[in-house]
Amino acid sequence: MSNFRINKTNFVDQTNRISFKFDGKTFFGFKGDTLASALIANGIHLVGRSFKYHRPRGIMTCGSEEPNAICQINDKSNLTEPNVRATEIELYEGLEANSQNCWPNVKFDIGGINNLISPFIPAGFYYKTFMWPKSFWKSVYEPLIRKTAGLGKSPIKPDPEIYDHKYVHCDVLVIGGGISGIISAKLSAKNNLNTILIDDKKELGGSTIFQENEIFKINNKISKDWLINEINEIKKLKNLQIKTRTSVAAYHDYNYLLARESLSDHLSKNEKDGFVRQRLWKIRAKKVIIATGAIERPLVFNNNDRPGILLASSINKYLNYFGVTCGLKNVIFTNNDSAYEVAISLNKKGIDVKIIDIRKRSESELIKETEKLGIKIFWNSTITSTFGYRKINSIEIMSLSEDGSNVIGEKNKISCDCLGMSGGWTPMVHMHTQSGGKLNFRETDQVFLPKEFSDNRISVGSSNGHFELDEIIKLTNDTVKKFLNIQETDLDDADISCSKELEKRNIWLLPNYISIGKNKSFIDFQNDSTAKDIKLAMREGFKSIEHVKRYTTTGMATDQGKLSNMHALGIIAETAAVKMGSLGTTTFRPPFTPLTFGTIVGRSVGKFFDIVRKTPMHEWHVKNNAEFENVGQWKRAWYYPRNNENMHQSVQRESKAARDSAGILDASTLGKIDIKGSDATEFLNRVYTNAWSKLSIGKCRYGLMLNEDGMVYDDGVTTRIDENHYLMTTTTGGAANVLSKLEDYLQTEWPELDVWLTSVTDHYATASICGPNSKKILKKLFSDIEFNDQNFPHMSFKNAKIGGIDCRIMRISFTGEHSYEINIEAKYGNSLWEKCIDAGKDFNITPYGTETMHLLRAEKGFIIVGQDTDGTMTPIDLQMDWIVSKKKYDFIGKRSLYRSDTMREDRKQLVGLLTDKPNTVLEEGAQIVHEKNNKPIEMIGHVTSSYFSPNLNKSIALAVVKNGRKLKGQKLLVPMRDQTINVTVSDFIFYDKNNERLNA
Amino acid sequence: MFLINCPYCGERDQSEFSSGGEAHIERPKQPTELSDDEWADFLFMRKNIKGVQFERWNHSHGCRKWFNLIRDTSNDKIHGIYKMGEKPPKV
Amino acid sequence: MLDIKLPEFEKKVYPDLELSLLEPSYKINLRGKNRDFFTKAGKLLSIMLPIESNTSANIKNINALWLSPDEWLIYGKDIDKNLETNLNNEISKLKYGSVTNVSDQWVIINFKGKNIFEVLSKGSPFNFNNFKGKKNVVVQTLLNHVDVILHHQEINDLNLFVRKSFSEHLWLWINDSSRFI
Amino acid sequence: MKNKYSIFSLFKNAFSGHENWQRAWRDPEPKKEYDAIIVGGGGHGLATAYYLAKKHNMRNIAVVEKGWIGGGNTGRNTTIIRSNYLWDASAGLYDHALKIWEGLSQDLNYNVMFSQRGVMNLAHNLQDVRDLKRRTHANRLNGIDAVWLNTDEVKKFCPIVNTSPNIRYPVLGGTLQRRAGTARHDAVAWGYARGADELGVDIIQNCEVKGIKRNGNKIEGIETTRGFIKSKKIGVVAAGHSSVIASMVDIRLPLESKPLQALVSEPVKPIIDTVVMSNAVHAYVSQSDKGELVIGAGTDSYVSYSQKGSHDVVEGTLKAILELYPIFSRMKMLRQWGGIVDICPDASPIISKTNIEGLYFNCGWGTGGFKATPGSGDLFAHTIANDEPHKLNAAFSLNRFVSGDLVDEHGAAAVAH
Repeated sequence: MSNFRINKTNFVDQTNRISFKFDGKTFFGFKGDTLASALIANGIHLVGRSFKYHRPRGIMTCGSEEPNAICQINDKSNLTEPNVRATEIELYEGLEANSQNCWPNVKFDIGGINNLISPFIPAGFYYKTFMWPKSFWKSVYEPLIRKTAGLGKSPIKPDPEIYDHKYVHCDVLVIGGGISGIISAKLSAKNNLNTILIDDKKELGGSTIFQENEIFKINNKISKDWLINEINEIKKLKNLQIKTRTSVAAYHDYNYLLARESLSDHLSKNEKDGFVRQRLWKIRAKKVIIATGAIERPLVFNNNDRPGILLASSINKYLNYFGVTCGLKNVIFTNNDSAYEVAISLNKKGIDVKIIDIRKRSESELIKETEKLGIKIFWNSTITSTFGYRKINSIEIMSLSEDGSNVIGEKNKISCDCLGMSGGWTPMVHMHTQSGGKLNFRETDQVFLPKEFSDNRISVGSSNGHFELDEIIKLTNDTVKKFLNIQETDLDDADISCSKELEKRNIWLLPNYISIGKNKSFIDFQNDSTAKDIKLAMREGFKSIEHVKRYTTTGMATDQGKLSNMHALGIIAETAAVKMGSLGTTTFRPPFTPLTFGTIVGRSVGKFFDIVRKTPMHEWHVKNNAEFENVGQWKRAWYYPRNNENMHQSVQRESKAARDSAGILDASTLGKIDIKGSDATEFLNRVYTNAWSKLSIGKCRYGLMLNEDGMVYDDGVTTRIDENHYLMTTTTGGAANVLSKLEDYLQTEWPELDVWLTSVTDHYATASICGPNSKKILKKLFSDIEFNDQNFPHMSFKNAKIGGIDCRIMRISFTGEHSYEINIEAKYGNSLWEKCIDAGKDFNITPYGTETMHLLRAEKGFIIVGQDTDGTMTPIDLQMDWIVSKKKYDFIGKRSLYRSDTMREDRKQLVGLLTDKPNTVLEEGAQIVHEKNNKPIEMIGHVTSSYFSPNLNKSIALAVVKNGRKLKGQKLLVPMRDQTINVTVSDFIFYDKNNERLNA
Repeated sequence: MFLINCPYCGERDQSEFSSGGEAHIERPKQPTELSDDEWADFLFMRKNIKGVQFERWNHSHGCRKWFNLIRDTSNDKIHGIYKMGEKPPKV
Repeated sequence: MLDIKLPEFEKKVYPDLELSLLEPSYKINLRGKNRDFFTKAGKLLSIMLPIESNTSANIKNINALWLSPDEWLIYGKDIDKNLETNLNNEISKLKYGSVTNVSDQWVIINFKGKNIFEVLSKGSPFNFNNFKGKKNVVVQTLLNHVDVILHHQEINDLNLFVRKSFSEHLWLWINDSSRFI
Repeated sequence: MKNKYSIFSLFKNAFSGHENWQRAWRDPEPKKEYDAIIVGGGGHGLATAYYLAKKHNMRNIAVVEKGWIGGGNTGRNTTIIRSNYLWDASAGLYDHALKIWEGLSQDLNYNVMFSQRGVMNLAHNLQDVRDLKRRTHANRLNGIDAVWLNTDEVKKFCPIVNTSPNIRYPVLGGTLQRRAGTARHDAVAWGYARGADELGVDIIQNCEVKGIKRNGNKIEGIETTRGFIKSKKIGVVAAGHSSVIASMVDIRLPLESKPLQALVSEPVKPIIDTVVMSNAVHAYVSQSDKGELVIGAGTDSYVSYSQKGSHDVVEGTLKAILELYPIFSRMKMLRQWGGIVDICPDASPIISKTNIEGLYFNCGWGTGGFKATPGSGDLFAHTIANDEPHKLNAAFSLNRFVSGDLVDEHGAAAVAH
């Protein structure tokens, strides 16, 4: 294989040979190569197939705008990645890359057939067909379409690598490490501003760093040498952070930017061990300087997509940066001066090159030098076709008519093995627009430019439309001075010499003697959309650029239209004969270049996906074989299986024990809010539905909290600790929301109230002991307290000490059993718990989890907010009229209870359900009907809670049923998929209606 | 992510705050005197302005104080911040 | 007797960073706004409560952190239990404000070393650029989506407060992040 | 008469280099007066016009759009279509739409690529299970196909879902509606536009409504950037901008317009051939015919018309995606965007008359409007033509906010989006 590495450069270490595989074949490159430069050095251009027509495609650029050279790397390993640009992969030992979207291989691809039938599959063809017969869509057509979907393959193994996040705050962020970025960063940092300079390449310098032409000089140094010197200087500045291999992905409001730093993608497997793969920088900058440069434009002509056709400037970079020539017989096709630098470079390295220029003539210095070197220039000419299947081998050129709308004269064939095209330059305004900046259109060279600068964001250099060296330096210097109000800089009187472009001519779609309908002038190379497609879309009435884009898929490929959007706009403008500036652009959406999911997520994967909250007794539960239930972010003991019981068996055992003797529950997760202040009582009157004024000190009361819409929001027991001191408990899930809701009312609606709220949820551990023997157990624990009903009645509390430690005992019950809750400082929670277990041994005290708690409270007909309510239940619906104070003038949600719908008598209401077969347990969520044969079938409610009660030895359920209050004793049906279950409406208190056990 | 200047703690990232919607919708002092329509108006109806809107924010992960904020909802620019009970500044 | 059970966070050392648990410690939440409140609190604590936002005051073993215009966190390794009782009697009982023991509501993790803010910056959007260089500064913010109070008492010596039930998770996260600063 | 789209017309045109295709719709100047004007050229608005013309024989009507048709939420959503809603009213509404979807391509002679690849909703905690089972039972009795899948069945139906019991919120099961799926969003707007245009409807783009003229309690027409247009009936289908239009007649609606974000990955070969939604671990994903993973993120909590959302929402969504699909860690986000969704307190839409004669509103679709497009258009057309709601949208009146008779789909088991 011929070697195209003809040149030694400082950027590629030709002593450090690296082997890699492409499509299974081993090649060699050097440290410093990209996959693309290494392939070209090996004479490989054909690297992929296009999305729609599967046309052979070659490397076209040297950067992130690459549309063709995208591959699957490290296929089949857990480090594989689809759609990676060969132009961005830094070569490392052992890299394996494969071309995509072709079968059996890139040289011979069956899909190529699409190219032959291309006349029948124009833009949007699928909207027009695949409709008959109807059934074929699902069975035949869509599967066919989906087969063609996609480029690379998704990984199928989990990702072993680590992604990191970091916030950073700076005074000035400079995006882009080219010449204007370097100038800006230096000015900023020297001005004592904490500055960050970001560039996506592995080193700074942009395209100037390999610019060798003597015409371009700064203070009498060739621009390249001058810049290298500057780079060395800024590296010494202490308040300048330089981040290379880092690309800014998104520019959000308030100067919040996201940048991906690539830390180990350039390393081989053994080198990268332990490294973070990528770090996402979350940057807050007081000011941002955008210096993202410009991208060269392709030209749009027939067969402009063959392997061996590149952007002219890329040929230059491969030559002078990587030391690789893309061809031995080159043709440069251009409409501007910049490509002449490429021709001169090639010529000076002794490589054959010709120039085709659509302009009529120009006399700039560059052109004079070109002519001096004897390089052949075809003026006023265009390419009408190119030839060569897997690589270009020749072109056909013709002259342009006066107005450029047509071709004239002889067809002239020129043989070549590489074609460089340059349609001018497009400033990278993505960051500017992402940040909300508007654009102006400049007619002379047809570019969109930042319209306005804000006081915390500017653009400089070619991203601001300055393409001549002297402009770039002078204007960057001036703009930055103004932006950061700097008085004088050493660039103020820099002496700059460069060539000036004198002539401009731009034709978005180059004319041809072959009708547009029949030629292939590509605009979006990856998505295969051509000038013809754009014209078709417009013919069909798609006028807006967004419509055309969506209809033809132009600009929607993985390069996000970096090379195609402007041409699409231009051709629309030319076709509709309107000013291009009037069309507006398509929106540039983040990210600037595709961003790995892993990078966006960072460390929040696996065990860090979400917070885990644990109670002080958590480890005890684990040691005692508990299964856990997720309740919000809490882990709660669900049940405690003994010698391989299933859940049902455990729950039956636990709930029996709780009723027969004693059970103990970890209730630490309940929300606890400490309420103090002289208006505490009034406050409770306003937030709860019931009245609190008469609650005496030392007593507890159950409260129900509504939303303003009248629907049940939360519930819990609140204890009056002292005259102006209450302890409120909330549901586990509701804790945070209740506190902030109450704070909201206090701060914004009732600022006159003297009330202080403090969360003590985590401060206390809570052990709840229930059952007929609970009293005996507490006696053992608290010998100094009298536990008789006179001294310590139900719904009251006492301060107590255990082992010298203060705690609070509430005699309250969620199970219907005689029961106590002990609150103690969390650090003693585990110890208290173990003491309770010891004290309870003789009474077979049984730890029970949330499932048993749910069963026990259901037997007793206590609701669980969120399970028996769903945001549509009022207290009346729950048959809790008793808790809604008629006397109180107002409380949260009261007014809503008196609306026409909330007052309806036949609303869904809480009832009990008993299955006719006592052993049949209803499914929670099952729907309830009167009559299942009417169509449509009327659903009158659903089962909210359902269990087999070991204490009643039958199945019980809570349900909400339309008009339920009036249906007691009635038979209803629960139609399941396989059977219909007969049920009878009952009272929803199944157990100990008269509270004998509570007061026992 | 916005940068919000908490009147108590200073400039902080948006993630420390939670939005409380349109400001200056006072809870009726005498709800029972209101017609169903008036109550529905208080409960549900919103200006939902495109443009300069007065809204409530809470520094929920900081000092937990509520305050008012003036924001142009068409471009999310913040034009002013003032404490609860204070008169809104001119914009 | 009841045994104390503290989170099992044994001291960890990373490059220029040392993490350790600062428990048990005494913590009291103070709320109030009127003059009597300030004078009483000042007298009993023998320091004026800091009124400048995001700052702290301290004397001997007692630290007072500003949390909001009407909320402070008082903490220290070995504070006399009577302090709470006195504050209660002189403030809560007399309705000048509220005094609440929150010793176990929060767990304190101490950070020492030059890399404190390198680690915190991985999970907190707060701008530490100025904070870094100051002592006796306080910030309430988020760290890996968890509410935290940060008390920078001395340069490169910081106490992090996290709610007890979150502490184990956050401790793991902090240690994970410290591996690759 | 438009030339019919078919494989034959494609062939015929191929030989003329596709230079003889007709416009899909005209670009008319607004007339002085119409019998009805639809404000908003999204899918819902165009569908409304189409059915007004087709089923109610109103031909002198116009759709006015301030930008380009289908440029709002129609072109920005994740194209999920399902009807497995909890409440009878919702189920009726969305299943009506689903039935129309099933024959839409043929009816419009435009392939909207309605793909019934199924939608699966996952349950991650015990309350999820209760809620989703409740919904499944209700669906079944309402004649809507929906089945409950246990964890193994979930795995079988979509093998790439991480059903390990060791993840933070393990998959405890899920529901599946097989008739549900996705469609090509742009095609829906374009298909309805082409169909309506053929029936004589004027589709007027770049025409922004600046004011609404009324005489007492009667509508007289709209002031637009292209002049005053007379009409006695105005149907507003302006999604995120509904409140803006309403304010022109001093109406306040129970709406908040919030940012909703979505994103797509780079295209890859087919890897997931259904739609999977999760509420507790908030993420939903499907794969487009082009191969892109289409991922819906959540809404922000604040009102905004900026069509941008906060990055935390995107980060949170991808977090959830990687929890459920760890293999996607090395996939890349290609494009991210935001829309403005108008959300009702009960997460149900409004298809309603107003107290102004001749003014109708169709809004409040929140995050889930796309799926309803055909049904919404059909029912709104009926409401406008008869000045009376159809029985299927009677429950979705503005009055429900006064009576309290809400259709609370998020209080109940509705899945966000």
